[in-house]
Amino acid sequence: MRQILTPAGELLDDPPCDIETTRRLYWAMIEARTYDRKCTALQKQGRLATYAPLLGQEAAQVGSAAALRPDDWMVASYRDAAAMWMQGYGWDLLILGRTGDERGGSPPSRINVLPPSITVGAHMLHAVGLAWGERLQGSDRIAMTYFGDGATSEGDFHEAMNFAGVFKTATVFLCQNNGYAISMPRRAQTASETIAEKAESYGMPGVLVDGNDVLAVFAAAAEAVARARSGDGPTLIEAVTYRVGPHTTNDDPTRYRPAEEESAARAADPLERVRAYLEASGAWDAEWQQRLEEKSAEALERAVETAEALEPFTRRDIVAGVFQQPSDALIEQGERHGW
Amino acid sequence: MRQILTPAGELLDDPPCDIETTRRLYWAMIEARTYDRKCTALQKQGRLATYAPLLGQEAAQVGSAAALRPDDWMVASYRDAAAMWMQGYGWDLLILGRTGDERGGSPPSRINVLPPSITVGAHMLHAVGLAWGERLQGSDRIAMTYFGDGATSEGDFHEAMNFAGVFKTATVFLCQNNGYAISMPRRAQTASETIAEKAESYGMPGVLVDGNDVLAVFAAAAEAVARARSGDGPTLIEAVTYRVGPHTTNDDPTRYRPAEEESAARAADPLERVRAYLEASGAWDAEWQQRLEEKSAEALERAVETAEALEPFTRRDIVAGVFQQPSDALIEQGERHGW
Amino acid sequence: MVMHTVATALNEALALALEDERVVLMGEDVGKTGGVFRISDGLYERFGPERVIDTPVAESGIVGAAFGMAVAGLKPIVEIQFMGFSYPAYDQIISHVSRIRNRSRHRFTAPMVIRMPCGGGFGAAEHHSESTEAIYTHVPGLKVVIPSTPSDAKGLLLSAVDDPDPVVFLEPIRLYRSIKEEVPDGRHSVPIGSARVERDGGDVLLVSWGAMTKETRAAAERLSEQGVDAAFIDLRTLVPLDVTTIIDAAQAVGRVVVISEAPRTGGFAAEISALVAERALYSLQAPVERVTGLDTVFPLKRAESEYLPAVDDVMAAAMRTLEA
Amino acid sequence: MVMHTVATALNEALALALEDERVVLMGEDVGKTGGVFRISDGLYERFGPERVIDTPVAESGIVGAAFGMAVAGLKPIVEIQFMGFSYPAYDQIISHVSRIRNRSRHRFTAPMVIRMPCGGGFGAAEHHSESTEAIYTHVPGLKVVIPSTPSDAKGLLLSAVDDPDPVVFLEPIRLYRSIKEEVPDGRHSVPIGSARVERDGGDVLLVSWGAMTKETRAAAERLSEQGVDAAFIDLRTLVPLDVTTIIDAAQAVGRVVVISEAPRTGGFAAEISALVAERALYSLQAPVERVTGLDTVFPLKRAESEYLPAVDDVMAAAMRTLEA
Ligand SMILES: Cc1ncc(C[n+]2csc(CCOP(=O)(O)OP(=O)(O)O)c2C)c(N)n1
Ligand SMILES: Cc1ncc(C[n+]2csc(CCOP(=O)(O)OP(=O)(O)O)c2C)c(N)n1
Ligand SMILES: [Mg+2]
Ligand SMILES: [Mg+2]
Repeated sequence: MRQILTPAGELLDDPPCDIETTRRLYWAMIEARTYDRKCTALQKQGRLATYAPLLGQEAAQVGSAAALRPDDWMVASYRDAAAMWMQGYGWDLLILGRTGDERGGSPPSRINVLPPSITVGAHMLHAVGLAWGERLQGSDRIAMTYFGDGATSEGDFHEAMNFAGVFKTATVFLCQNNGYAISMPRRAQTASETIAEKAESYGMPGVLVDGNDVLAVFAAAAEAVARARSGDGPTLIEAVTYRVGPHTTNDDPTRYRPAEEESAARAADPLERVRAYLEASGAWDAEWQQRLEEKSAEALERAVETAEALEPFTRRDIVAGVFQQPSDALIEQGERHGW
Repeated sequence: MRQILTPAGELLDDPPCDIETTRRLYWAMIEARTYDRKCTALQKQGRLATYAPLLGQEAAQVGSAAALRPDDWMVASYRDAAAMWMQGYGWDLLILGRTGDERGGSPPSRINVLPPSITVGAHMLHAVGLAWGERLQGSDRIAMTYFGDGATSEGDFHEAMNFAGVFKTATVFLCQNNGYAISMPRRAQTASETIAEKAESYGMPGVLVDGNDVLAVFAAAAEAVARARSGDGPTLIEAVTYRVGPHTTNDDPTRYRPAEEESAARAADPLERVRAYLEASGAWDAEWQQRLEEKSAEALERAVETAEALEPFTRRDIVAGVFQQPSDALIEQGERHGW
Repeated sequence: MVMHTVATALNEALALALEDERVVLMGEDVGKTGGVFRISDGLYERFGPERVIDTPVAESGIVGAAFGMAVAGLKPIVEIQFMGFSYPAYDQIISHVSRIRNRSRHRFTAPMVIRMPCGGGFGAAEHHSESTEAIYTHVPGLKVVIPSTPSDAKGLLLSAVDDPDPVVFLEPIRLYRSIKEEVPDGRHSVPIGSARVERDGGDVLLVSWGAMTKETRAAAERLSEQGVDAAFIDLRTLVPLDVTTIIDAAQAVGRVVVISEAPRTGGFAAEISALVAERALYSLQAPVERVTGLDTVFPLKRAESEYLPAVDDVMAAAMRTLEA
Repeated sequence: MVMHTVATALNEALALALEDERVVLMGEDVGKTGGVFRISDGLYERFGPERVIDTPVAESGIVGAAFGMAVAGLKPIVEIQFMGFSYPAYDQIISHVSRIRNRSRHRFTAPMVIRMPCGGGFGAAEHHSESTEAIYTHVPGLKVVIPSTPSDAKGLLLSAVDDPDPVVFLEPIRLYRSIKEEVPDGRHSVPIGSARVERDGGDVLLVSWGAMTKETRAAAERLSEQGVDAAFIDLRTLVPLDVTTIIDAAQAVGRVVVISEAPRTGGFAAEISALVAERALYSLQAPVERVTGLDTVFPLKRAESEYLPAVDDVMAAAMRTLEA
């Protein structure tokens, strides 16, 4: 398993980026955590629909997304807000989506990030087609797709990996193995040792990386992205991390996992590791930390305001989303108050 | 690639069975070829619906099925008549099915062979469930499933292999890699070197075997069956063979493959290899060959007669197949002549 | 008789069913957690991991493997976590589960129950609020059942498990915990294929199923307050359909409203509307009214009430039939 | 104008469509062999393997990857080898292809055509004779088109490729080579959403689509020999439905027969029957008749004529409406 920073923040290998970049990654992880805390709180207040916390997965998401070019495609899932935000999808839209509003799925036109996939499995194929479609149009945009350990059990994972291998699409498959698919531990999902090794079946490289080490994830992703962009085809990255929170705000993990496991994971905090490294490098102090936290808190506060200020989503809006030009029958449905 | 008999019929390794058994395997291969010729001829005469020839795959089917116990489950596909017949599914029923008659799907109650699967991919899961169901009922029956190289591209292959690996079901996955999925050559289907190696992703052994070598196939299958029966879980066997005929009687292979490839494969006849070995062992002569051919021809003749003698399949029969007890509405549909 | 919600009635039915050794329950998170709706709560502890099986996230795999088990002689009960996640298993259901009996002329059969929580109205994420019963009712070889009361939930689930044919068993999420009633103890069973006449009435006939029975019932009550005597049939089984009960009532009343949560075009409400007009034409005093969801994706939390038919919609449709 | 069968008309339409660089054609065996029905014959040679793509056997993969291509700005035309093999792709179609526009409020769209040969009557193996249009017509966000003549095949396919929304394009196998007619040259297009009134008539209205137009046409001719003046509408597009044309004709004629090859329960014929009775009740002189396939699996070769509605069945139904 590739690692650059030990859990104590010691460097094991050459870092893939300079200290200034590492500071930016650290800031992004703080934003991510602030978002996660905010959403968990809003959900408790009934202001969000069900929420799937990303707590503990900040390094995996921030480190990998940092390897992308701004115009690259990202196809991620319900737990990947930090990765999407890295690629330009605003917190306000992410929160808007979580309030239960379709308009949260509509990023500005320069942002090539699909709305988060709620189905498990299907979206990996979309990243194959996106990269393929870009190539056929002469572009060198690549597509990165995020999915969990559980998603690798779906048939669509297989078809996506196989198509990517056969057609050598510029797709990076980023699996966050966070230990669980809801209640199913990784060991019970598949009999292979690792998920990374499944890449071989598709003639592509598989990389196992410490998903709580933002530098290792960044390094692995940067290599995979470069490979894809240069036409050498897809890569599967397994970032081993842990879902510190519940599956969603509806879930009760005490039903299926020992509390010690959770507290051990909490102790191995991916943020703390970077902080320690930055501090040892003379690039961290408590004041800066406080400024980052305040800035993030403010940013999130504004995002919530923006999301909640939106006018109601009406029946007419519902009807208007189905086709480019709704049929007469459909317009009629939108305009009637009741049948 | 495991091989016991060279294409010239020389022994490379200890044979898995005695000469008498080998003679029986040879006889079965002749039956299979006779069936195949008969069906191709009947189809030309318009007496069968579309037919998918098994020519060239006799060793793969006969050798593998020979490893089963008579009560084991078999879940095979449209090209696997020889395997099914080995497991007790009569030629008459196989032909009846090919005439386009549902009654061909109904073997006698002691025969645990499902009617041939026409969909590509789905049926492998059935073999997982059958083996699992047997175990839960305390039985040591295993399930062997037959599928092609092309079928490994389907998501259901992945889900079947993954379930088998996780739940350690007594399932033998027998892939006949005959080089093509209709017009798609094996290389274009997946970027892995072999199909056998895909087994690793599921924590099960994968075995690569010369599918035109009936002894090697028998040996590999017997080991996999023993492993499954003893509770050690599933195995994937890739039997490398060649589809000498067209995909089906509707297909024209000259559109997608060189004639030389076909003639080379014809020369490497799986029957000839066993014949030469038996002859060298003093267990073959021309007279015996002739008797086998006559016997097989007669058996097939009788099977055709039986199949064609059946009374017509009526509207009432169609309706009667849907549920154990058809609803009143359904019975009414069956009894009306026209609406 | 004990007081039950639909959820606890289903839990009890599952426990009773599992007393038969041939029954297994399988699906995503049905075991240790007792299912995301806790319908199988306690069953893993009671019947063990071999009988109450947590599976990987692979719907086609779950249904396909359960199919094999059924052919081998078991009676699997499969839980698909939400109806919207049944689509990856659609091929297994339509191509194999529903057809093996016909394909083998009764030699092999797949008696199994495929449970799916369905319907919207609880503020869920996309795909969690589906009412696509029409893609199952059109498949020959499948029975489709959708209880709306605790008693029916228990009785129909037990009948489904006993049925020799595969049953798609739809569980309206909105009703899991919203009604309580006394439910007969033990192996109480409700026959598949019979509709339940919840209310007689001579002015207008309301026909619905699933979660929409709630709005329908409320509409019937409010109509009655306004002096309109509404009959109300809860279909309970969609296939095989209790045609006689529906048509007899339609002929007697002459005015019919069909209420369904699914999108309008090609929904099962179309089948009911068509049947009524084909078989009761000469009794009809007014066109059949369909009160349905929109021909749109089911909206997210903020706007779902804009999609779902409301009590007022049902009442307005009933009034239209009376004014026609 | 050149004489074309449906098959050659489709081939020409594909060639014309591929002149736009954004169009790709993909599917199992569509390239080197030109497809199992040879609909894409010669296109691989002409446009090359990057634009006419032979894929592995993986329907969900094909549709899912094509979806990504469409979002990236291409206009993929997907061939599913037979409609019965579209089910493994059903989740991609219903959960993603049909919904991305709504999910992203028009920011991302998936303009693509999913071609599927459909219907029975040519002695095929199981799964090769499906008429499950109802599982697509019920899905918001999909258009569903089914031409039955060479001209319509060409014109509708070109319209489908130009359409900004995903189109399920059904090709009745039985008609691929059974009719020839003159087809306009070049970029001839037929609008999606308009039915074709093939025949006017005042006694009874026949409504059908796909392969059943053949039996319907024959029935209309034979009825006319018997002095019955039958109107005949070929729907051509099922979604969005040309309600006005159907209802106007139904109101004018007062007697309606709907003919469809699909199983009866919940088929698209139910939607037509329901609509007609709901919107034209006061004009109806007789109950709407549905002439459909059985609620059974489509039978194999030996018995398929026992399943398929025949000319006589259509005529008998027409006569019943006249005698009512
Ligand atoms: C097709 C499908 N099946 C089931 C679900 C329900 N579900 C939502 S998340 C989840 C577990 C996914 O686990 P994993 O892929 O490891 O991602 P994680 O939630 O751990 O991030 C399941 C089963 C779904 N959303 N889609
Ligand atoms: C789900 C599905 N998709 C497509 C088809 C059409 N089809 C029939 S056979 C075949 C190729 C299968 O190739 P392979 O698995 O290698 O088996 P082989 O025919 O070579 O024995 C295809 C695409 C099908 N029957 N089922
Ligand atoms: Mg996970
Ligand atoms: Mg093959």
